[in-house]
Amino acid sequence: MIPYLACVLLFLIGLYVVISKRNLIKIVIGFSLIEYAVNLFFALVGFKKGALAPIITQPEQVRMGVARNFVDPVPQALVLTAIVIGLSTTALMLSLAMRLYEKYKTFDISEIRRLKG
Amino acid sequence: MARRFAYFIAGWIIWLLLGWTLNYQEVVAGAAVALIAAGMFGGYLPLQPRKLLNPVRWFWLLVYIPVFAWQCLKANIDVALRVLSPGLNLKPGIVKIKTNLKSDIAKVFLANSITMTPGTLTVEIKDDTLYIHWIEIRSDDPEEMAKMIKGPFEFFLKKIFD
Amino acid sequence: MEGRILPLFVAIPLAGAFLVPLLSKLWTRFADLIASITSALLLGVSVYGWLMVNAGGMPLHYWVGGWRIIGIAMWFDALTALIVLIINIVGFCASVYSIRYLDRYTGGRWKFFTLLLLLIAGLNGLAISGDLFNMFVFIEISAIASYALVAFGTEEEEVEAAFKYMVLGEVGGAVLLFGIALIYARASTLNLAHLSQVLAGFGRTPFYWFVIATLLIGFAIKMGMEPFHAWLADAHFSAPAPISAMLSGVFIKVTGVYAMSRLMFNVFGVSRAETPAFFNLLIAFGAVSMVLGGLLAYTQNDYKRLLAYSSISQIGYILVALGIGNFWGIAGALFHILAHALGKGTLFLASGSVERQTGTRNLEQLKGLEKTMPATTWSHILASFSMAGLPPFAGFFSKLFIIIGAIAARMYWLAFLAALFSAVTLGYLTKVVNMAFFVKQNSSVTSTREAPGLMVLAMLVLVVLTVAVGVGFRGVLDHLVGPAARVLLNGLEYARLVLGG
Amino acid sequence: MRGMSLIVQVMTGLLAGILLLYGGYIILHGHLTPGGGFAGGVLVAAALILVSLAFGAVEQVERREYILSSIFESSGGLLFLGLAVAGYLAADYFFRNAGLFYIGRPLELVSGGIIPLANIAIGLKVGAGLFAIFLALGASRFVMKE
Repeated sequence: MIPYLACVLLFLIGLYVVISKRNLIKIVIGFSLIEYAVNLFFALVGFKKGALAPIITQPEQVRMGVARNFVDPVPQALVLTAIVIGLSTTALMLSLAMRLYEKYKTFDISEIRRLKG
Repeated sequence: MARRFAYFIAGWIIWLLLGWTLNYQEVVAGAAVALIAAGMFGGYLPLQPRKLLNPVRWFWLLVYIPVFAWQCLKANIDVALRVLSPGLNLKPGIVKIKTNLKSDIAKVFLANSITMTPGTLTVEIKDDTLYIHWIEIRSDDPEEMAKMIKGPFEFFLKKIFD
Repeated sequence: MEGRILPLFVAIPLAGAFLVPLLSKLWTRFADLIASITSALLLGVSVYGWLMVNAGGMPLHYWVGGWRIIGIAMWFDALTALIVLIINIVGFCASVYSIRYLDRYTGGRWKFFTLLLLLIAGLNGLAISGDLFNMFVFIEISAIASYALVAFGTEEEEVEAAFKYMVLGEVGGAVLLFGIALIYARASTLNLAHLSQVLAGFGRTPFYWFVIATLLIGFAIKMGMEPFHAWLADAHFSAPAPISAMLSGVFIKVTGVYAMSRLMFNVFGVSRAETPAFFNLLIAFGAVSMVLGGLLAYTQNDYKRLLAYSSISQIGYILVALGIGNFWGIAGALFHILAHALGKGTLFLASGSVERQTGTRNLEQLKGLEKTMPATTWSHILASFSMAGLPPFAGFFSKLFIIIGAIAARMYWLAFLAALFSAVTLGYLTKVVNMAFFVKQNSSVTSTREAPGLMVLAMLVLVVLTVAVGVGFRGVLDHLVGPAARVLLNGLEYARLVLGG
Repeated sequence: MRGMSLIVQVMTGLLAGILLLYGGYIILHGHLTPGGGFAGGVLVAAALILVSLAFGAVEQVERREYILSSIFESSGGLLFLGLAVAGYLAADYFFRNAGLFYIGRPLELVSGGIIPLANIAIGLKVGAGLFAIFLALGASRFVMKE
């Protein structure tokens, strides 16, 4: 139970950073925290106590179709996809932050207020 | 061209060591990937390939490893004593020393050896001058300082690379 | 097998998106050509799919890789047909429109079309996906493409709006992923049909409601529902006009409303009789969005910002109609999705034409465009009538159905509110007509020429469809919207069709 | 001097190719060991980024590299899509694997049908794409400023 709660805590920390910080880069970092929290949670979902990593190392395992005591590999595959998505969003966010810096010469979001409402 | 060829051979060997098999598929794939790697980055190899063929240099490299390990151990104990002893017997600062190594890679290996021994850290190399951050500057004489910091490294590196 | 066409919905736009950067190195105009051809092909495929579903009466299904239930499922029923048609009509018009519209920007043509095709690919993939995680992936693909497109002009405001939009949208995406993880933790399956059977076995536990709440927050952010509307106005306002049309007409409805209702109705099996709380929640938030969006739109003086707030208001209509929950309500919601995509698409394209020809979109500076830009003007006016719910346009029938549904469910105040805000919509849209298109004093900017032919063509296609949907509403109701509404009403019937077929 | 200090340059010259080789190893063994197209592609991109950071580049070279990497990225995507469509044309199934390509024996390098090919496509796309992101962000400009 504690690992799950830790994920939720990490999520909330990230949300706090995104909401309260004024620096664009810190917002991106906060967003990364949120993403890690969700990914970690998803990876934990597939965990089984005492199970092995789902990798086949011997040809015999394939031939005999031995169902070893593996952890669920599906969440790991999904988390990998989610990480790739997270990577691209982080890259895009950072490039937007850099563009904003070039335009306004500051990372402070309270000075970047061309848009109201 | 020679550099790329040397890089190709080295890359191929590394591939085979990684896979730890001599299956023909692995050998062919390794050759292909090593060819790409050598084609793209082999030109940056900072070594003269013919120096690689000299067995004397390899012998000195083998000797260098225990020497370096011994120096490293001594420096470790020295720093550990500083940490454990009460009071701060430190006198940190950046010093400038000269080296008579010629090739770039020798200079870089000297710099890295100095960095990896605790207590000293190479900040920058400019031509034949090394800038080093030292935990306790024990001398004022440049010659003596250089001798203390470089220890036996320079002698061996000259044999290996120059 | 009959589902053969389904992968094409993703494969065609993706192939286009990858070909554009390659071929536009040879000739920059290849980008325009590829985008138009792929979106036209997609439109053809979606019409074909709709005809097949309509003729056979049976949904199409497809298993990627042939791995049956453990693989990725694709699913094409009447609801999907409606959504896919909307996506591809607006997508086609947007890509044709963009060809001349992009003259405003220096370079980057291929980037724009790559991103537009990716956006279309993501939306199409989401519409046909029968797999929970795949839905998430396609939502994110389209979302990332839309963030980049909002920032396409790289002016201060555009980048800022994109950043704001991106932070909110990605938090929404993370919440959605969290909800999916929760579902997977309990059900250990991702196939929507299988999932609905497993979830039906659990009953209405607190866990069930917790997952629904989590997913609802995610979708609410994606669709710009009232408490989370902050990004929507800025993003729609800053994006290039065809992208505003895609975002407002398609994106928020597909990633928000469609994905939510597919999950809620067909997987979680909500229904008015069993879980009224959910429907009342939709009505509450929808009504707030409707009222606030409409009132905020009234106060705007910028052409596109006004339309953006209007979108929030119309999303409110759709949510209210879904919340009513009987056949007329849901049919009204789906009809309104169609009408709004066509109408608001036209309005945004018209705003783009005005901006391109005059260089401004401040309504107080514009005057007398009616003389020189008749096609744009009349597209705008007809689309406004449709949005405001005047007969015989598409918007009239959607609002009529919503009001019928509200009366049938004995929610008279809701019927009254919907009728009232039709009038408000008419108010702010005629304000635009008065200020921009007809002669008035104290303003200077006007245009000397009509927008280029391809841009006018894109607008006219949408306008003609608006009128056609309104005039032929019986046919649309019987063959397109009605079956789609029944898919949602039948709820868990979905699982039986997928797994039995 | 263009780029970073001598220490970084020499070590990069030694290691960049090996990094690329290791990326290739991960990509090609994606169906046998953990890792695959994405992880290996990241390593490939890391090698490219390392070289371009250490040695610096002039604007023109960067532009050429950017165009090249965008071409490679698109072709990686097209290759992946082509694999999917090959299955579609041959056996009616998108991403059909069985019976289309040589399946091979388990745990050999040439096995797994389209999966190694798909890994190569992904590796190409990710490697080129990440390098293009790096160039587009203009990170090397900051190093060159002094």
